[in-house]
Amino acid sequence: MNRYLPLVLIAFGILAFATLMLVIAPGIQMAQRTVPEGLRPYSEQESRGRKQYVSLGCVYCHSQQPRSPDQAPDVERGWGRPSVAGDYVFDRPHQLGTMRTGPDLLNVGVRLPSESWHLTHLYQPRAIFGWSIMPAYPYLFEEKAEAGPEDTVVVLPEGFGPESGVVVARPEALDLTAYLLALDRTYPIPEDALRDDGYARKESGS
Amino acid sequence: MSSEHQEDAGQGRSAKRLILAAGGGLALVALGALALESGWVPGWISGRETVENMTQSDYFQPPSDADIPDSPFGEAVKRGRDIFMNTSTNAGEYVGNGLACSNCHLDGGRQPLSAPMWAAWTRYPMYRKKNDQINTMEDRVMGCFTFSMNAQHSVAGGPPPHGSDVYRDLESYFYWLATGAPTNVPMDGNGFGKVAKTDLGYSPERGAGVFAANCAVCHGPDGHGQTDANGRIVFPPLWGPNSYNWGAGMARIDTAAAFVKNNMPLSQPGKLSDQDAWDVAAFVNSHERPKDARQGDMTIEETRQRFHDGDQIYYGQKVDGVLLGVGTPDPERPVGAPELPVGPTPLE
Amino acid sequence: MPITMGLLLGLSFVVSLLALSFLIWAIATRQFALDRAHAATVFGKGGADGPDTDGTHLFDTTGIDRVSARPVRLLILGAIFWLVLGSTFGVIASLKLHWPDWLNQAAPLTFGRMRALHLNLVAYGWLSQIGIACMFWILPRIFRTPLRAPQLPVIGFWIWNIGVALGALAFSQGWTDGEEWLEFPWQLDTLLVLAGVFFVVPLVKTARAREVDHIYVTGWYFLAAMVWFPCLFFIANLPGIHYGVEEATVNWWFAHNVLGLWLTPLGVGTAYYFIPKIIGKPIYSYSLSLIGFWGLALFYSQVGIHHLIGGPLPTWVVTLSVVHSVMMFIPVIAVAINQHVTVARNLWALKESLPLRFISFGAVMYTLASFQGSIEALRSVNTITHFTHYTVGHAHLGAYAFVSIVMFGAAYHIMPRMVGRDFAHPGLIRLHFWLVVLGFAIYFFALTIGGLLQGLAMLDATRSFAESVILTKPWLEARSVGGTMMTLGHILFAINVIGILRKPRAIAQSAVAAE
Amino acid sequence: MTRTSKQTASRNVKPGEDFEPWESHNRVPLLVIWIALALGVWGTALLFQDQSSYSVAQGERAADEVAAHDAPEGGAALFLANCSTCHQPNGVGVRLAVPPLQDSEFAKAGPEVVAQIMLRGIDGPIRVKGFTFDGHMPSFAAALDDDEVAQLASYVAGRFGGADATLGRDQVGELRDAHAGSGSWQGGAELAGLVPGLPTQPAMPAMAQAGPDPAISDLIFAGKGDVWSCASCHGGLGQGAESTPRLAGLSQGYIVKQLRDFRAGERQNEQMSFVAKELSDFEIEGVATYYAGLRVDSTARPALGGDLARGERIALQGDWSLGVPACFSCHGPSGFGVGADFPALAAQQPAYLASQLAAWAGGHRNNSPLGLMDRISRALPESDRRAVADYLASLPAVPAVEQKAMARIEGGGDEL
Repeated sequence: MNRYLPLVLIAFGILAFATLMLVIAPGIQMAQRTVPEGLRPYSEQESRGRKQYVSLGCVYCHSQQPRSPDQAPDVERGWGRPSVAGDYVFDRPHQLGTMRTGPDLLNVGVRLPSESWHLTHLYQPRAIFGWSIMPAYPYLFEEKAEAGPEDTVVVLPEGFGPESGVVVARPEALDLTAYLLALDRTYPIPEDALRDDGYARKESGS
Repeated sequence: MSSEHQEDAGQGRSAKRLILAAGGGLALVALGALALESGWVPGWISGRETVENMTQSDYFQPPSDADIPDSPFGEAVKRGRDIFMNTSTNAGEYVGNGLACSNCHLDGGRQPLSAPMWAAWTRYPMYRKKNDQINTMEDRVMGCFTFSMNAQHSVAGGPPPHGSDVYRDLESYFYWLATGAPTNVPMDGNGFGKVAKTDLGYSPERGAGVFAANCAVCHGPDGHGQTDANGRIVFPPLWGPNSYNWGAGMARIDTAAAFVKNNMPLSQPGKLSDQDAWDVAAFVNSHERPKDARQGDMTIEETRQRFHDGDQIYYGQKVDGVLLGVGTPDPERPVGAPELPVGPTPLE
Repeated sequence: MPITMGLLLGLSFVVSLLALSFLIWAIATRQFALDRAHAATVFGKGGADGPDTDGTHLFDTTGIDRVSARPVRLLILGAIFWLVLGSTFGVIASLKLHWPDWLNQAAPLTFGRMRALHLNLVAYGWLSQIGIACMFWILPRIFRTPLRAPQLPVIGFWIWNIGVALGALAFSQGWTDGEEWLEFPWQLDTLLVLAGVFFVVPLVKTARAREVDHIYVTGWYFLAAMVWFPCLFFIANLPGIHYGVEEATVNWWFAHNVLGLWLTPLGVGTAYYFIPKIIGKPIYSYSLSLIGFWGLALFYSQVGIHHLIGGPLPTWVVTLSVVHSVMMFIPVIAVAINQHVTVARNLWALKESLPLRFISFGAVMYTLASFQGSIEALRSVNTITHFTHYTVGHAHLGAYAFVSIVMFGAAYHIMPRMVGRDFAHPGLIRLHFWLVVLGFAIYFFALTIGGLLQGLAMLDATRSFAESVILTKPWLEARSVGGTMMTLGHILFAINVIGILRKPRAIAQSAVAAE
Repeated sequence: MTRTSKQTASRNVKPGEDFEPWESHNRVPLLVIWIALALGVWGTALLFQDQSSYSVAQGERAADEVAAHDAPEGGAALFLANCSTCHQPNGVGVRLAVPPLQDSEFAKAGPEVVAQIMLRGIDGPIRVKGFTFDGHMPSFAAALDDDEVAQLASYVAGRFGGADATLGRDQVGELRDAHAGSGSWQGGAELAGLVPGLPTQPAMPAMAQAGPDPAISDLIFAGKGDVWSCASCHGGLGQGAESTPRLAGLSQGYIVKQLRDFRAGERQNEQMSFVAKELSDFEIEGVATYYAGLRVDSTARPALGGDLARGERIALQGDWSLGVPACFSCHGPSGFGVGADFPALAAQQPAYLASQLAAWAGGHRNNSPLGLMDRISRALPESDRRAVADYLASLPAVPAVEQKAMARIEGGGDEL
């Protein structure tokens, strides 16, 4: 341990090996798998909504990776089948998330297909769930005295709307909602689909 | 190291102890976690599977359906089971009401204290006061058809004749259910059990309340049962023309009370108090139902003296000023008879 | 395919194991053993027989520190600025979790952006910068030669800080790369890379010009980190080539390696220097530190994917990371024995030296954080703790209780020696220590308990999701209390550091080292 | 180690500034090596263990794939799985309720007719072998694929009608296309056009199937004032998805009770409470009537990884060792539902069913009559809850019908 170059080279070599194992090999493996037939790219509006989702940092509270029923009751909560690598090929940047301060959203478009519901919930989550700790997003909406013909009015229960006039959704809110409604990974998966099978129960083989 | 211990033994020792204790603690935690991971100790994933164990292991355990042998005998057992579960279809011409064997003998004749067939099988032939003679199992099942299924009102007009395949198949099923059961020994869980007599006795008036609160949701507010979309009976009628007749054991208040206490509401045995069980049994059995098959030309009073003497039954008594035992009026044509002059019977 | 992958997995683990066995064999057979005279070149005029114990504090006897002082001072100041700012954002984010309608009127104030600001400012603004400061302070000292090209790190400092400031501004306005730990837009990342060049070049030059043959263990950690971090940062930020789950593996390979191969070497290296430095006695075992260092390199580099356990990526990668996470026990135990035994044999020093108190506390937290991390990576445990606040507690145990607190101690030790005068408010140091330790204890236990309860609730299908949210609320409130205490401590820290720089005071020589 | 003695003796003397740390030469503790060794062994073992779960999961995935897309186990097995709960294993039907297949005019008409009945289902009176049945047969179009329909139809026609002809999957595909969207057969009267020489079939009773009130229709499809529309979550035809329940074919009484319970706070669900408290009794009944009368193919598929065989056992026989009676003993054979208190289960969304069972077990839902479901759900372990939800999701959708009382049989069944 007296020489500078060997030390640095071996350190570099080890990292290169780790990169091969953790990044390159799985990357190659995933690239070889079939993309599920039911998966479609995001539309332009949905992509704009996805940018909103990313920039508002939704990922810090919402995961997008339902786990297998062998591990956790995610499917029972309506979060959808366990996701596989192929479900994410159109996702840049990925939004898998590591927190569930809020529920998983990978299939929220199936579970909660109502645009109207999402607009209410984004404007003020506590209008629907009193216990919710999700931030409200009032800046995605604007208050108007009267809704114009093109405007999407947000349905709000007593006490959550402005004292007079209506709340209408800005394009950002509509985009974000469009993205949420597009979150649907309920199509069947190809047989060679990849996911972490470390929880598959051996005894369930019978 | 040794020099250090000598010089500052106290400090060295306490430092060593500290390190060992902390390290040991961490090592234990780590070991526990590794053991858990390797599945050597039950974890929360498998822990989610454990539920309160409600197995009635004190009772005899009949074999499960999967064990029915693949043989001519097994075929008979299966036929018997099908008759037992769906009597009005698989022995339909002998059924004069809306009931099946499994309505009273729950879980396909397996459930203890709902007259399980594995316990009944080993008790026959036996003497029965009901007809004052030695009864074979066939005689006994014939009685069920006659009274509980009200066979008089069926297409055939009576129970299956002696020697019928219906008996063969049913008895094969019972025999198989009793696989491994001791012969000639009264078994725990046989019959419907007993309900202790209560100080208040029983009263149909109180029973009406119990019925409305606990029974009407399934058996209907009028006690006539409920059907599914296709008109198929799901909840059996408890009185009226489609229920068991006055000669059935269930028409007796003590029998019905025991059945109710130990089996009803379905999946919640023991929910009703003894008093409620008596009262609701009285309420159910204070309604008119098909007449006793044995009445023949006798009057109700004669029938009562001959067949119901000493029984806890409303037969021949007046409830609310109405004499019971007259029997429900026969529908215009027997249940299940074809509309057109002749049709093939569903069986065979 | 499964067979190939299984082989690959086995291969990787076997390689790690072989490397470790080789190392142990080499140590056991004294392949690496240095003779004592060889090692003695490290020592100053105290000679091979022991440190100089004449009891005087001659600042900068060799002229080494004078050269590094300027960049180090700038880096420490910059780091403290981002620390105070970053932890304030942290407190705001924490408060927003239980006061969701507070500060809600504009997008930059939303939780998602506050949290990202907090993470990036403390990771890149504070931790990285203070760590680099320690490098610039320690490496010339253990190489016994003045820093080469000392004007470069000053330029690097400005580029780095402008990069951090612009990055923060960018994603508070919604311009982000959108991955945890990698929020800075890649265009701005180039600034950090550029700054990195300005940092690495002088250090490499110094290393090559060193006047001792042997590189002390701190040097291994620092030199390796200088290789690792740029590689990580560069690969992870390459625009346009990562997508979907592959991007997620890159994300967590990076995010965990930032901790394991950047912040950890900085923290461990610093502790390896200051613990024996302050105590005045050698570290326990040379051979153990070899296992500690190479074990870290071998195992820590492959643990990142344990952030995606149960996720949509190949089983074998996950298992690989799980196994390597557990193997981390080995280097951690090695480092723990080396550092804790040294301190435990000299408990008196904890009473004497406040910087050592910080550093030693941090070192213990490294052991705990690594143990917790190894156990948390087990599938059975991870099933509960994944997706919960528990992991946030764990992250703070590593990045805060270990690295940050070691760095506090380092700064407290460096500053007086650098400026040649005592702290203006020595009493505040003690207060700082207790504020951050108690604050952190509240923070950590609140999140750990709350997170476990949350995880158990989420695993139980009979409990609604709402329950898992509601039951964490009191724990989140407690976390805000702890976080606020820590932030207060940081303000005291800032006051002290600014104080010592601004207010010249007569040197009270005997008081300096002990505080 | 004489060096240390010098230091400890002078411990209160501070180390000098020019001291640089160094390392002593203590041996590596043997313990560390042992730990390293043990962890190495453990890691290798774990690799093997995970390898096996990997193959289990791969196997299951492949099996799912086979089950979903390839040929099933043949007509006899399909018959037992899909038909026998109603038509009985021997095809004799249920007297007064389910028409026999054995020697029936329709089975004799050949597999093509059978397939067309299976694809569309029947709603309306039908006379088979001299008996009249008020037929409500679900459509199997969504539950079975072409190949399965072909095999099953050939089997039924062959075994019960003595037909020699068999049907191919392509022919079924054509039939499916031809009949797509045409709804169920309106009783024997409509089928008479398909099967020549059929005995006189009973006439369809006049159906007073007027569309819903415009106000109700608005509510369902556009929402009103402060509430979202029903259709926006439950789907235009009430199919539901994931944890949003299927409403089509639930009995009117059941929907009314649930909406009232939401309104009164006796059933908890923030979103439905929010909606229900805006609804008048008239609206509740209108909505319920609309959904009760809908006949929609199933969109539910087993999705929870439940053991279908176990689920079938619980649904058909119960597990009395847990004190759990068969689902069908109360919810009706085939899960068609009974009355207002026992909703239809067939084709319900599995995530919804499992979440409700879990809610009962956890005490979050408690509006079940007599607490029946509370007790049963608590007795079922988590895997059973998933198994039974998955099994029920595999069943064909409930035919939409108004419930009939027992009175029919009482009256001698003269309308049968």
